[in-house]
Formats: sequence, C-alpha cells, structure tokens
Amino acid sequence: MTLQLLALAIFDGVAYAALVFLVAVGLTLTFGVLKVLNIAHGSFYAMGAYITASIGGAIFAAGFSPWLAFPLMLIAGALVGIVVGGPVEKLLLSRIYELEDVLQILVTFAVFLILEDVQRLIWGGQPFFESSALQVLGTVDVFDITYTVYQLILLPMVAISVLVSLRLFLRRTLMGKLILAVTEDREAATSVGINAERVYFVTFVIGASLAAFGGALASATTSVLPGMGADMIVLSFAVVATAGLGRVEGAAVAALLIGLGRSFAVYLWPEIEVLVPYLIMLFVLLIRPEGLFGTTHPRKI
Amino acid sequence: MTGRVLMEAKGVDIRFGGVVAAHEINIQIHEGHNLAIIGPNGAGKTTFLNICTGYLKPHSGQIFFDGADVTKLQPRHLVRKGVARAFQIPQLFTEHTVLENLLIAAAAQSRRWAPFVPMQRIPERDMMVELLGMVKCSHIADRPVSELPEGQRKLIDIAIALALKPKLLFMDEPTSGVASSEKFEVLDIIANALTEAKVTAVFVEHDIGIVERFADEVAVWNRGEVTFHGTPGDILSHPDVIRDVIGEEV
Amino acid sequence: MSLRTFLPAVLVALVAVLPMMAPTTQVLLTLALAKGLPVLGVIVLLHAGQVSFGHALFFGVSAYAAAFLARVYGGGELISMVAVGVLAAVAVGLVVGIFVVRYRHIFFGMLNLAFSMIFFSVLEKFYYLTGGSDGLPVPRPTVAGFDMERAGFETVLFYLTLALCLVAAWATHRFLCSPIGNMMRTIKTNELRLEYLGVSARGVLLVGYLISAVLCGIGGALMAVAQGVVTPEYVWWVRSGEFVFIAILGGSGSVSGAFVGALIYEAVRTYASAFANDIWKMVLGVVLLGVILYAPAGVAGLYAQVMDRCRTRPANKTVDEDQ
Amino acid sequence: MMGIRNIAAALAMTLMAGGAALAADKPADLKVGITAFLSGPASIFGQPAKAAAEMIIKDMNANGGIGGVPVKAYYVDEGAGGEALLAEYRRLVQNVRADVMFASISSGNCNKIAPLAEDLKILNLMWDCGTQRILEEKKYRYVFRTQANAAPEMLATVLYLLKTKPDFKTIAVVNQDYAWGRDSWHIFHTALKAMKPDFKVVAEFFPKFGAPDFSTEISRLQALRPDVIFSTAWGGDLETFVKQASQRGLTRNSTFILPLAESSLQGFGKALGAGHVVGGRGDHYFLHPEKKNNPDFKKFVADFKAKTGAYPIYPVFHMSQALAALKTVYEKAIAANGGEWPSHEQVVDAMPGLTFAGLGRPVTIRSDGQGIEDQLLGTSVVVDGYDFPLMDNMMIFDSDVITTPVGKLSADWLKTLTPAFIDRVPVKTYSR
Repeated sequence: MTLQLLALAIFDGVAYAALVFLVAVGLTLTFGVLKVLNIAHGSFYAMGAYITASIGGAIFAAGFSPWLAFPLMLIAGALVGIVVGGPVEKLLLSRIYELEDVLQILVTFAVFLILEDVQRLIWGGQPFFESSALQVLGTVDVFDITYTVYQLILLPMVAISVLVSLRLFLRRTLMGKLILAVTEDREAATSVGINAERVYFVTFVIGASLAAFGGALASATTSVLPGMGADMIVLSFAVVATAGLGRVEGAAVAALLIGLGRSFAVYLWPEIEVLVPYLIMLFVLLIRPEGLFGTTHPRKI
Repeated sequence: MTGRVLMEAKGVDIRFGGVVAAHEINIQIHEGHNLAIIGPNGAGKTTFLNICTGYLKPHSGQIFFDGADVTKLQPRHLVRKGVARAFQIPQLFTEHTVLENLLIAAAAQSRRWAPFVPMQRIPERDMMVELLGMVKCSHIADRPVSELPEGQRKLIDIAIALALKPKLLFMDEPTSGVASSEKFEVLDIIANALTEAKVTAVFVEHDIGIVERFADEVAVWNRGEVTFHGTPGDILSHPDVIRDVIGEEV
Repeated sequence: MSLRTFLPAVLVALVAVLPMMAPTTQVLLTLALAKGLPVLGVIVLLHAGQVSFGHALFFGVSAYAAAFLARVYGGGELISMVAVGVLAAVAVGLVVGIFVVRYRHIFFGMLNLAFSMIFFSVLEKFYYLTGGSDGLPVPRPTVAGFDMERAGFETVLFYLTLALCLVAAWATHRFLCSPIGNMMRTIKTNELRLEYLGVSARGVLLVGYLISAVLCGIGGALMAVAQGVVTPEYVWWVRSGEFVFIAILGGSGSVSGAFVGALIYEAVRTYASAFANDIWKMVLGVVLLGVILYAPAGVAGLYAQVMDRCRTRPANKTVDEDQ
Repeated sequence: MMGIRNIAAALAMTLMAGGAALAADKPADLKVGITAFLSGPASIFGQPAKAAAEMIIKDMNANGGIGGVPVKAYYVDEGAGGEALLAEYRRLVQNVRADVMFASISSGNCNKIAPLAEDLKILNLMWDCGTQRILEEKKYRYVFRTQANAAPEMLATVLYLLKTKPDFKTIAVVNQDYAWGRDSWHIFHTALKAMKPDFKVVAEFFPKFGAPDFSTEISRLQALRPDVIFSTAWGGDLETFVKQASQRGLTRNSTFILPLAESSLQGFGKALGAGHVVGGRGDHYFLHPEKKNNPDFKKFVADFKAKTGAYPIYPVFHMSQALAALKTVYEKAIAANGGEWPSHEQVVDAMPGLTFAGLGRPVTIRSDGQGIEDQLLGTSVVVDGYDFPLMDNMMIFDSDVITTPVGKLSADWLKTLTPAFIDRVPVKTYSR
C-alpha cells in the first residue's frame, strides 16, 4: 500500500466516521442518562434524512438557493427531536423506566417498527437522492483524486464542532451538569433534588435531534431509502459498545476506529468491509468487556 | 487464642480512588471461634468481607483458607471450598418461594443439576425442610420471598448460606433490619443453627450487646485498619474502643 | 382433568386434525410450529432475564447444515437432516455462547444480533458455497428410506413437527422446573447470590443457551425441509425480532406461549400480509406495545388469568383460608 | 363443509390430470396469478410490470379474451418475504384454482417456486427472473421462461463491449452483493476471458445490497483508473452509484458497462452523461429501433406514459411477453384440441416450441423450457428534448447463437467460446 493510498483511505475513513459519530453520540448520551438503549434512534436518523431530502428536493426544484440546504438540515434535526422524539419520551418511555431491561428494549423496538412504516407511508418505498448541498460546495483534488468538499472537509468539521460544543454544554451549563450528574449516579442525583424527569426529557430530545441531524447531513451524500435506520442503529451500537456505553468522547474515538477500519478494508480486503464494525466490536469486547473507555462499578453489597 | 487457623489475611491493602479501604490487614480466623467485627461506618468492614469471599481483589496482600492461597479465587470457588456468606441486604431469589430458595442452594451445594427432574423432587428436600424448621421458618416455606419482612429475609439469607454446608460463614450485620426486641431471639436461632452445623462465623455487628453474647473474639476496624483484636472482655472494655466505636453506637 | 389442562389438550387435538379438514392449512401449521420452536428457545433465555436479538442465527445454521447435508449426499434423509441441523446449531451455540454469556441485558441482546449479522453477511459473501441471497435448494428428503410424493411427505412432516414440538415443550417445561433450570432463572433475579452458592452463572446460562440453540436447531431444519429452500432470510435480524415478538405475544412465562403465539402470528400474518403489507411492521409494533404495557404475560398469561377467575369465582369463601 | 368441498376438488383435479384427453369445459374466466415486487426496492420493476399487465389484460379482454374467455389476474407481492410468497402461491393454486402462474421477478423466488410448481402440477411462466441455473440444472415439465436468462444477457454485453471498445486493458466491477450481482459478474467474466484473454481485473467490489454510500469504492476506483467499470446493479443502488460517481468525476475517466441501466435511464437525469454502455435484459427499449414507428407500440408507450408518468422499462416488456405467451399457448392448445377448450396438461404440452411476440421481437420457447429472446444494447447519449440519456449505436444480437445450448451448463459452455465467436453472432446495428 503506497502512501497515497494510505492517505486516501484515511480521508474516506474520517468522512465516514464523522457521520457515524453524529448518530452514535446521541445514542450513547441517551443511554448514559436514561439507561435505555433506544433502538428507535435509527428511525430518527432516517427521518432526519427523509425530511431533508424531500423538502430540499421540493424547494430546490422550485428555484430556491441550494445554500438553504444547510439551515434546512438544522431545522430537520430539531424538528424530529422535538416533534417525534419528545412525544416518544413523554408518552411512552416515561412509563417504562421501572420495567425490566428486556421490556425497555422491546418498547423501543416497537417504536422502531412503527416508525419504519410511518416513513414508508409518508415517503414511499423508492429512494430519494438530493445532493444539492454537496454539489454547491464543489470538489477538491487531492493526489489526483476528486473529493467533495462536503465529505472531506465539512462533515469532519461538523463532527468536531458537535463534539466540542457537547463537551462545553455538559461541563459548563447547568442543564449539562445535571445531565452528567444523572449519568454518574441516578439515585444520588434524584436524592439531592434534581428533577430527573426533565433531565430525561431534555436528554432524549437532544439525542434524537443529533440522530436526525446526522441523517440530514447524510442525505446529501447517500440515497435515502427504507431500511437505512436499521443499518444505522446496529452500526451505532457497535460504535457505542466499542467505546463503552455512555462515553461521549469515547464514541468519537470508536467511530474513527470503525470508519478507518472500514475504509482500509475497502482498499485491502473489500469482501470483509461490512463485517469490519462487528469484528472491531467483538475484538474490543473480548479484551475489555466494558468497552474501550467504559468503567465497571462493582455492585455494592 | 487456640484452635486451627481457618482463614488468614496477610498484609491486605485496597484503595478506591483516594480512599484507603483496607491497609495492612493481618488477621487470623480460628476454627470454632466466632469473630465479631465492629467499627464505625466506612471503616472497611464490608470491604474486608468482600475480599475474604473473593468479591474484591486486594491490590496487595494475600488471603489463605485452610492453608491455601485463595486471593485470586472467585466467590464461587471459595464457596466450593467452604466459605459462605450472608449479606447486609439479603440476597434472595425474588421470584422464588422460601423453600425454593433453599432448594436451589441445596442443589448447588450437592452439584445436582438434574436438568429434567423437578426441583421439588430432589432428595435434599427433606434436609431443607428441616433447616427451615431450625430457623423457625417452616410456616412461610411456600411464600414468595419478595413478600417477607426484612427480618425474615435476613434469616432466609443466612439459611441459604447454611444450606451450603460451609466451614466458615461471613455475616454482614445479621440483625440489622430486625426489630430490636427480636434481635436476641433471631441471633439465638442463628447461633443454635451454627453450633449444630459446626460452622465458624465471622459477623459484622453494631449492637454491642449482641457481640458480647455471641462472639468469642472481637476485632475493631477503623479507617481500613484492624486497631484491636482480642476477647470480647478485653476489647469491649478498652477505653479507646469505648470512645471511638461503642460511644458512637450508643 | 381440569378445565385449565383440558382446553390446551383440545387445542393440540384441533391442530392435529385441522389438516384433515382443510388440507391447505397443513403447510401453514407446519411452518408455524417450526417457528414456535425457536420462540421457545427465546423464552428459555427470557427466563434468565436475557433477550437475544440474534437467535435466528441458530435457526439458520441448522437450516443450512441440513441443506448442505442434502447437497453432499445428493438428497437427504429427514431424520439425519434434523439431527445434523441440531448438531450444527449446538456447535455454533457453544462457540457463540461461551462468548456472549459473559454479557447481560443490552450487550447480550446486541452481541447476539452482531453474530447473526456476521453469519448473514457470510452467507451472502461466500456465494459459491452458500448460493448467496438465492440460497440453497433443499430437495425433498426421504423418510426412513422411503421416497415420497409432496402431499404424503407434507403430511408426514406435519405430524413429525407436531410430535417434536410436543416433546420439546415437555422437555423445556421440565428443564425450567429442574434445579439447573431454576438456577438459570435466578440469573434474572440475583446472579450475585447464585455465584455465592458456588455456581458459575455463566456456566448455567450457557446450558440455557445451548438448550435454546437446540430448539432453534430443530425448528430451522424442519423449516428448511418444509420450505424446500434455505436463504439468508433465515438469519436476518427481522426474523430474530419476530421470534422475540412472538415470545412476548404468546407469553414468555410458559412454554405453551411459544406455540400459541406462533400459531396466532402465522395465521394473522398469512391473511394480513395480503392487504396490510405496507403497515405490517406498524401493526406488529402497536401490538407489541399493547402487550408489554397492558398484558405483560401475553396470551398464555391472559388465559391463566381467565382460568383463575373461573376457578375462584364460585369458591370465593375458600380464598380467605389460603391467606 | 369447506373440507368436503376441498377434498372433492382435489379428487376432481386428480381425475382431470389422469384423463388428459378429455376436453375441459370452457371456464368463466382464465385465472392468472402474477407475483411481482409491489413493495421494497425491487418495486421499481414490479409496479410498472403490474401497470402493464393491467393495461394489456384490459385490452385483451376488450378483444374477446383468450379463446372467448376473459383473463382475470391475481397479484402477489414478492416483497412480503419468501414464506408469505409461498403461502400465497399455494393459496392461489389450491384454493383460488389459478390456471397459470407467472412467477417471479427475483431469482431467489424462482428457485423456491419452480420445484413447488412442479409438485403442484401448475403451469408456471418465469416472466422476469434471470438465473440460468433453474432450467439448466433440472428438467421441468411445468416451468417455462418467457424471456432470456443471465447467460445470453451477459454474453451480449461482452460482445457489445468487444465490438465497441476492443482495446480496453483494465476493468473493475461494482456489483450488489447478492446472487444476481455475483452470478452476473461470474458469467460476464468467464465469457470475456474466453474471447479476450488479455485484460486485467483491477478491483472487485461487492458492496451490500441497498448500500447507501459508495464513496470509498469511488475513491479507490479513481486511484486505479480502470478503462471499464462493470456493474449489473439496478434500482436505487445503481442510481446512487452513478450519481456519486458523476459527482466525483468518475464517469468522465472510465467507461461504465451497465447491463440493466435501461431500467434506470429516467432516474439518472443528467448524471450518467454520454458514452456508457446500457443494456435492458432483452430487446427492450421504449424507442426500440425496429418498433418505434409501429402504431401499436407507439400507442402502448404513450398510454403507459399517460397512466404511470414514466416510459416503459424492461419488466414491462417481460410482462407483455408472458401475457403474449399465455394467449398464444392457449390458442395453440385449442387448435390442437379441435377447437375445444384444452385441459391444463394439453396447455403444458403446447408450451415447447411456442413462438410469441410481446412488445419486442418474437420469442421462442425451447425444448428445455428456456425462451430465446434477442438482446439490445446501446451507448448512452445526451439528447435535447429528453432530460435523461437515450441510447445510440444500438445493436440487437440474435439469441439463437448466444443462448447456452440445451443440455449444457452456461458455466461450462461459455469457457468454450473463442475470439472468433465475436464475428459469428448475427447482429443488426442502429443509430438513434
């Protein structure tokens, strides 16, 4: 493998990792606080993508500037987080925090199934392809290879800024500190009077918005089609488990690991490309069952 | 102090973050001598039980049982060697009845897996019914343990440990959660059962009255260290102990 | 015989004679029963408080093993195909099981999913061996050496499936009541105490895992033979999800729930997929939510409740004495 | 009641099958069960085909049906999954008592259905699926294919490539990771190797079916710069791949060989550009050079566009062929039966040797049940008046020569080809 190919594999891997990170970080954040692995997270991702692609397609066809795609993505993310994620937490999840783990997962699985068909009913079965946002930023040649600015520069930058702002939010703002407190020790946090319900709600909406925003960003680079949510939830879980459940910064590292692993596979051994995330996850968990950055608290007895 | 050394801790150290939970602990547990562990909250008493039963691994030091180094063993290995434990918060099988809890323990003890034989028909059943009688719980044999009051749950927890036919039994505050009027009665039941089964007991206890009556030896824990170890008569009258431990209790 | 046991016996008898009345239901019932077996496998693990989102793995491994056997010998024998399928499922169950029993809850569920997805990808990737997404044909096997026409074979297969299901249900029930079965159930309530009984919780869970793999194995091989073809669809996550769904629908508390759930599910699916294919997943989701929130014990649980009510109503006075 | 009726019906069928010489009564309608993807990604094939079937059947029935009997169609969704499909297939054959079944689009489904149809003794026309294995590996009495299969389709693609771009040196493949993607590449590669030994495969990618993103593959292809990039992908996957490749400039550097692109031309929009090889699994093209001025053809294309909003694509042609076969075989069997309505077995007997014409050139059924269907390929060209690429430099290959001979396996037969074969295949060339 030449140095040129090495560089190319890294570029591809980073661009891919950026997208995966955006979705996985929402999942891990939600899990950290609610202790529920939200399988419907993949649906939020898909819905963000569908909304951006369909509305974008309509307004660009009507002659509006393709630059509008970027604010549209933010709106789509927030919209899905609040309009879909909000009610799911308030009406459904809030009723099941006392249930066994198994049933909690199944409830989010049920939500996932329902949202899958909701998407099908709204957007049909055929793929959407709306890449105005990607085209408007143009391309850049690196080592004679044409890359889109969107994938090579914008996506990694967005991912980094989300990571940084999330860190600042969690460490510097009151809400952020509350979220961290609940993540660390739910009982202690509620016993000192933190309104856990509100923290749950806000966290869930943020998590859902991040997933939808990830989907919105992805919609410019890929075709939006049924089933994309299912693929994404499994991939995100691989990232989150590799990192350690609830680890925000860890998710960035794990996403990078899996993104690079995948792109190197395409260069070196394309046949195992789809297996790479799982292989990495299994390998990590075999050595560190709690994930790369996870910690185990022995139960107090 | 006489009797064979059953378990011994040598230079045991453990820290959690900056907190020293055990420091240079050296202590011997003698066969037939019931040992009470007293000390203020957070002194590292439960941590010591956790280390002795394999739940926690010390950062340095060793644990010997019957002369063999057992420091690295898991709780289940120690149980197989004869070290059982009852917990501060009773650890029961909450979807099973009282008798079923004991039957599971008995089956575990005799390694009777019997994958297609109903558990109610195992030969150990009679023994467990008898054990229930010994701890005066026959009348609740078929009640789900989740419905029982704390005192009874504690008894069942200890009965489960006894069903394992241990040589050495650790009990973490066996009378906490038991109404003070019943404490002596409960511990009488336990002590009788222990004597009958020839089990050496190590128990963490706050109630000095109980300690005086049931312990053959007393060890005092403070900030992760054993500060005193001797007969109840010597230790409980020691002014430092009265000031640091007993005074706090009263 | 009490009403409580009488009705299920009637149900079994009804299932047994239905194909004589309505021949087209025979294959449908065979498929439903074959699917009930892996559901039973999922239920075994639910008793340990664990849910596997990848149990279609063992279903598929067995189905492919049966198909390979038939291909190697240019046609197979029904009994040996089922036996080889089960052996393969157990072998894979042992390898995967040793790894996954170290984990609980979400990790357990999702790692199972990951393994099944790896196998799914392998089936599609190693195309020249596995036939890729087209799968492998499973030629109609001989039965105890006899070549049979489709109609006769399907009848034999149906009654074999029914018999195997009854045996499996009985054996699983006995297992769950046995000492080791009870130990496995304590993984759900207090794994720490189990370890403090000198028992390896992982070891016990592995036994349960292998039993569930056997159940999936029987179901997978029967399904392969009944369908006449195996495809990677057998291992897809949707199928694993279906097993879990049926387990919850039927009621995870008892072994009968698996088959009751599978029969209801297959019947509704067959007739609903014609008109409601577009919203099929939504229907599943809504039903799943409804069952979890309002009838957590599933159909079998509802039945038990109704029976309890029938029993206690005329005998209200005696209830107090029990207290 | 129900049970007795079913048993009686089963008995009646057995008697009928036994006494094939008896003339059957003319039924009230001729029931045809049609399986097609009505949901899922492959519904881009199934939905147009269903629309075409509705149009053609309506037209047929308006003109007296088949031998005076109207045709009634029952549609089954292949997208519901294998089990549901088989259950529904059985229901149509055993309960609804369909006279003929058309199944299916997916090769995987054809694999499942062919043995079932044989056991149920029901005439089954494989109307769209591509796998050549079914009829090559086993002899069927009741299963026929009213179109070509993967072998002549890929062989024609190789021939077109070698006629138009004989000097290429390097090739890469990007196919969907499922049976069709693997199989079609295997056939294409075998045939190409036999007729042009000096080329190099620089990359083989099989991204998973429904992959939403090909960025990494495209980077790799840009670094490798193959002369030719082959892909039998279809539907959303093909559109995504071509669009992403076009954004990154890959379509300017390499020639794409896309044997199924006829079905996606309208979806490509401006992305594909000129100079790439386009095929349509047969002689299927809404501007078919031999048919585009035929008034019936023109009317059908116009009606179809009016009904569905799009131009017809190859599954529409395949459906027209299956329905043409249905009509023709019944007429042949009626004639053979002295004008009486034929029994099911008589219809089956009339299938081998049958020649019929749908919207394209005529198709003939061989003794092994395989249809001989000519193959059209062309080169993409951008033309004013259409907002998607059309085909130029079209060639229609005669399929007698390029279809694997009866009794041979394609995998073996293709290896026996030589470079001389290229000029032995009768071909007609048309420009736009």
